[in-house]
Amino acid sequence: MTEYQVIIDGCKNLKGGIIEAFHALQDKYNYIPAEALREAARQFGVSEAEAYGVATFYSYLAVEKRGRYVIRMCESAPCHVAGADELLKEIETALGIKTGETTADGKFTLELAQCVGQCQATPVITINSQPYFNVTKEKLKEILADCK
Amino acid sequence: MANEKRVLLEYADQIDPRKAEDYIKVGGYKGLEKARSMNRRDLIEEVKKSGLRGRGGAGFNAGMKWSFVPQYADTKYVVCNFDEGEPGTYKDRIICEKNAQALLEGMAICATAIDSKQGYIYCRGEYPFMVKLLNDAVQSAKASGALGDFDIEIRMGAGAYVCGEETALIESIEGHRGEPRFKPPFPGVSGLWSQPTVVNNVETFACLPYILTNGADWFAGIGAASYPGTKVITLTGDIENPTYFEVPTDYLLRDVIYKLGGGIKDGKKFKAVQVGGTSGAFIPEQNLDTPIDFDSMAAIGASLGSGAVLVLDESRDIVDVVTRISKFFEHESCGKCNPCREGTWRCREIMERINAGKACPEDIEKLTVLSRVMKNAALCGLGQAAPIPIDSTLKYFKQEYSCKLITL
Amino acid sequence: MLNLTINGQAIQVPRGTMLLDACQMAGADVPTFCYDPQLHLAGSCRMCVVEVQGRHNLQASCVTPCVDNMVVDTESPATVEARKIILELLLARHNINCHVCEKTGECKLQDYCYRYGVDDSRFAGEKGHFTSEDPNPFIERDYDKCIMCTRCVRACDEITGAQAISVKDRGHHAKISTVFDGKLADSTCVFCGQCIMVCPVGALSSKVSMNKGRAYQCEKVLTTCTYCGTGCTLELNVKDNQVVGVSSNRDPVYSPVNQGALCVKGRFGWDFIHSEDRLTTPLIKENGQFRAASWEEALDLAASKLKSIKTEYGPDSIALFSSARVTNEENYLAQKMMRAAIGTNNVDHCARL
Amino acid sequence: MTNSIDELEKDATAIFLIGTNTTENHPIIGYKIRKNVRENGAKLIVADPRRIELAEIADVYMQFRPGTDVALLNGMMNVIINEGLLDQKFITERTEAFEDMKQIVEKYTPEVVAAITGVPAADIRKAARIYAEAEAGSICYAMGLTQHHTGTDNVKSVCNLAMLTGHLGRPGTGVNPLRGQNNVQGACDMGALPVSYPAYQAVSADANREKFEKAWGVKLSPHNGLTLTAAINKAYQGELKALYVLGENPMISDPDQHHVEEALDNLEFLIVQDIFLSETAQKADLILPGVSWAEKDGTFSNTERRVQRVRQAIIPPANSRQDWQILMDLTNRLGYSMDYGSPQDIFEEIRTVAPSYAGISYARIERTGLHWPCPNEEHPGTPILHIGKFSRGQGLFHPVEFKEPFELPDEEYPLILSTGRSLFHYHTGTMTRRTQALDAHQPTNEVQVNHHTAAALGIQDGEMVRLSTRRGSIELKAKLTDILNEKVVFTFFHFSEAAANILTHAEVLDPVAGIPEYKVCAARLEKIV
Repeated sequence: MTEYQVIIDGCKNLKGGIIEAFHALQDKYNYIPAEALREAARQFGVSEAEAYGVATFYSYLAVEKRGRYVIRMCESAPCHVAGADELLKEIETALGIKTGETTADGKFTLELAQCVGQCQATPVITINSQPYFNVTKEKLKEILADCK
Repeated sequence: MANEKRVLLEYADQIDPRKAEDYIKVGGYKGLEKARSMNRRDLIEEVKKSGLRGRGGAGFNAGMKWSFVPQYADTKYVVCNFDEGEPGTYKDRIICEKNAQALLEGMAICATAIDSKQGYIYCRGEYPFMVKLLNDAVQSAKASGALGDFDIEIRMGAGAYVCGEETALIESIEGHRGEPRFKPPFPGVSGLWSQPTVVNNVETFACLPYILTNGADWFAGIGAASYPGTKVITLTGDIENPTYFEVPTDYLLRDVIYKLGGGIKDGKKFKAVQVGGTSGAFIPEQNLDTPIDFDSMAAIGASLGSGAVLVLDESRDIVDVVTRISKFFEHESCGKCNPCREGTWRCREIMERINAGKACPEDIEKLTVLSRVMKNAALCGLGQAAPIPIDSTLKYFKQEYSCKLITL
Repeated sequence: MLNLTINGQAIQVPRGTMLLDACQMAGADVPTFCYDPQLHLAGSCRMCVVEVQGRHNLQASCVTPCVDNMVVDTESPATVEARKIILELLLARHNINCHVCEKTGECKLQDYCYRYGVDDSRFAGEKGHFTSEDPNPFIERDYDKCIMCTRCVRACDEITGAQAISVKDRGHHAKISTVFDGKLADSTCVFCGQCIMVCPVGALSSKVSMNKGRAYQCEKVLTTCTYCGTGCTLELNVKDNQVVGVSSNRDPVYSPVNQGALCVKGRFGWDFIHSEDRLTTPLIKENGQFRAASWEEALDLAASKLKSIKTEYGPDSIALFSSARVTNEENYLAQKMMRAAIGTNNVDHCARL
Repeated sequence: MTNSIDELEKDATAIFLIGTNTTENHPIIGYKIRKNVRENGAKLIVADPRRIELAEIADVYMQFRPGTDVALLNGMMNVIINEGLLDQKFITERTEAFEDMKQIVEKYTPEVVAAITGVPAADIRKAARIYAEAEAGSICYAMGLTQHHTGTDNVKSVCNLAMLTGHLGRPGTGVNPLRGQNNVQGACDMGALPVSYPAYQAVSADANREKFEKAWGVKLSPHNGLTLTAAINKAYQGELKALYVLGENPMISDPDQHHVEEALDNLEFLIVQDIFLSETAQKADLILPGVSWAEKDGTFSNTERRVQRVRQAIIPPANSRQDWQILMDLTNRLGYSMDYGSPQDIFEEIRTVAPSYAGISYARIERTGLHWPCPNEEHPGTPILHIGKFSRGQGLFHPVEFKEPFELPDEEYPLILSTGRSLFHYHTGTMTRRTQALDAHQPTNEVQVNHHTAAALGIQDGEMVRLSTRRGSIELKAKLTDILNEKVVFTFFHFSEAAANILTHAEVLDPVAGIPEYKVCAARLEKIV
């Protein structure tokens, strides 16, 4: 079995668990590779078209290759009033990419997120689902520097 | 904190939410024990009598919801909605972080009432660490024997606000696109895998152990009579204490902001408060002396909803905030029904136009009619609620819109 | 039985009846996009909303079960407003090129805009640009005309079972798509065209019929498919004595075998009729070359040859291969000719091949 | 079919497909079966050397060696008898000769059959149980079952299986041949057969002959005629002098093309009535241009015996003539008088001589076709045959022993070649090859070959290869696949430029039906260097 087959196999006993399989694949690859998506469709008995429909429905799932670090900037109202727009510009400048893009070295992908439920300490960004609180321009530099 | 009434969060940070034994030490799983000693009808009656209403958007009586589940079905499911996606809301996370076992006990009480053997917790994808915590908690509860033969599986969402809608959530657990189903049939009759299913959120379930332990009358006596109990609220925005509190439901909104919240940040003046998350109405100063309970809020055209409280100070541009909110709904519309899919898109376009100073008075009319049709005709609560922030600000803060319009 | 009042008219319906059906029984023409009697309900287009007394919101009648004593208005001001706004919203994203659209005349979007007097959209703004070049020879896909009713997705799944398409993305980015939004030919599509059959607008149409004639210009002739033995009913669309397309008759009374469903050959395999290769006159071979002949000459030749061979070698020296492709009547005549006129039972056809 | 198509969607709780690639060759029936499986949970058993589309959703898929149908079916019956899954009541009340069959089947244990067919014994058991235990079990088959020198045996075995389990005469049951061409059922019904008059009235029975002599006012031959394949052989031998081919294309459809060509060349006179200059028409001495189905009125009888209307939609081109008129005009010239004003007139006569059609009229099938037998105007038609009793009275078990296919692979020709149809083409391609969209989608023939077999031969996907048998060779594209096992290759017979029937043999036909063994011949595949 290939690596992704093993990953999918690990979720096979979860009834309807294709989304769990997608999560597991993303934990490994940061996105869902095409062949893995097809395999997951087979394993869960749904059509490939449907599996693709599912994968593209959820904003946390990606069917295109992303960077090793997926940075998501929360843009919901509480973060918005805490200066999310300005912070987003900072991140774009720091990485030299626009939202939705991946850095040339394949290290960072920048995305927007809706509320991540950490509104006690806005603005919030997440990197590979790990939240960072009260992010300021200064903090941002440290955070990015920590991404090896 | 003064004025709080902590029920769900009484032992916050004193017990390990993962550990059933910690919870048992402070009286946990007594409610379940009692529930199991009762016959099902009495149990449901007891929950009805407590007056517990869903701590989500609809505020439906929990016991009543359970009573719709047909007895004859072989398989029934208990599903916990832990997809709190309303921006500014994190109270279910707090309840789990502080008292996860109460959630499990609550689910088990529901399972006892409807005779279910399988539960699911649908945890939002933004909380992968909560999935770990809950898995540990379930394992511990199973090991302690407290849950008996009731199993709980944790499923993770993947970034779709609409999955907070119970039928979309069910679709998602089934591995589908999280598109809401039309109702009827309601999940109580045909839910997960077409079996009768009770869906409640974390906070609702977490109330149950205390209702059973202390009695329905005790619970019914807390807070507002028509919506008894406590409510965990989360404060965000221009507020001195941006944190969470548990308060009785007859607590005044003004007190939430000025007593618990410590007032407006940096000594500025109040402008508006949005309660219940992003789909909630904006409330002006004149309505602040309203208790936060479901019906009182409804009476001023607002909703308690998730209990999120977003405070805006005098310097805030309401139109800008609402424009941002309209972008949220455009992003989160599932796209299934026409009014919501197209409506949220056009709402955002018009709001952006207004916010950019490029709109004319007719655009306000367009927003008004669009809002009305979305509310009237959208398939699910998302599309129906999406225009509320626009509607409410057009009502109370029209001036802010008007001054951005091009007038000839 | 349940008692309802629909547009002031009292009506009784059996328990379990959906409101849309009740409205139709009461003579109310309720518009629909996503509803299809052969497919699972979606309840998503919201065109069929009606006002039900005592209910908070408008009710999508296709998915609302009738309840005793319902009082319903199918054209109340709120209902009409909702429908008009939905139409305006759909127009706002639609590629409005009705003048060249295949579906003009049988497009529900056109029909309802006409009915409700929606001539323009107040919500015109950004449009999607979905048009995907799909090089298959059968199905034209123009998703800039799609109204997302998902009937094609359901027909592909529920009627054909090919499951080639689904919805990708969400919100107004949502689009009908194959896996990875690729070409139909690279998917599980079998080109049955059931998606065209159910599409209420111009998003899906037949490439084979393109620019050959619009629905209202065509006479539809009900007949039975010429291909396999299933015996599907289809309608030949005829314009100026040319077959220009095939459509489905979905009424099980007329289409008892297939209820309108067809396969790729039935739906798209008709233009051989007008092939330049058609034989148009009798041909007689002389010195290894065919030459045109009159019917008189041809039939006389056939008769004289057969008669002389019969005389010389006996009737059993002649055989006929009749055909599994011609009609019963023709088969009957063919075998009767051999048996009664030639005097042999040497009649067979390719049943075994 | 003993039963109707709709029952496969609605009533059957288990469906056994053998030798039918239903979604490709009878798509609408295939779709209905798939819907029944997916939505109602009907069980599905697929037996086919190719892992066809429906095999993907089957409860059991049996990839058996081509030509071992009888062994496989006997094996299933062996399980059913040994495990007591038979329908004793049905056998006692409605059949005879059960003991004879039981005795033969006894030695076909799943293990013995596994060795013959290559299907694991467990799968044979599972399939047998599913079918036998079903509330309503339906068997469907097509040419995959019949195109063997043991075709008749294969069909008898299928009937044995259905009778053994009592899966006959009820909704959702039956023995259901899926007929390949639009009116193959009708052609048979109408007596386009060498052994019977319309409605299967045997020519060899005096009473029948007398009936038709009276009806037609002429003396008739008492001898059975030649089957199509026999006629070709007779022509080859010079005994058949004239042949009239009406809308058929034996050059492409008949086995061993070179043999057919020589046979046709041998004829003194060949008449072809067609709409195209087919490969056969090119051989003709006289071509009579008929009309297409869009240009004629009449009726077709589909595979479920439903008689339906065909309607003229357009006026035919130039100097072509209605096929029925050509036949009538010629018959009159032959000295036998015919006088019909329309196809409906002919149908009215059919009703008088074919009892199963007696109750059917154009008026009655104006909207919905009727299933024959329909003996009178009040009769609602018969979607399900054999309710209560068989037409012959008691159902007769025909014990059948397995016989190997005629031509087995050897060192020189190590592969088994099967031929069949594509979804996108029809029969000899005269129509579909002239349909732009269909031909654009699939313009060339291909040979389907297992990946491993191809790899061993150094063949890449899409590469041109040479496929040969003892009769000849064709060159075509290789299509690598995993739906076939390593020993079997498959090709289509629609393409005259790479005609499969150059390869097939006509040496041994089914002794009863005269059907050729298209599904098995020994073949060799080579890379073209």
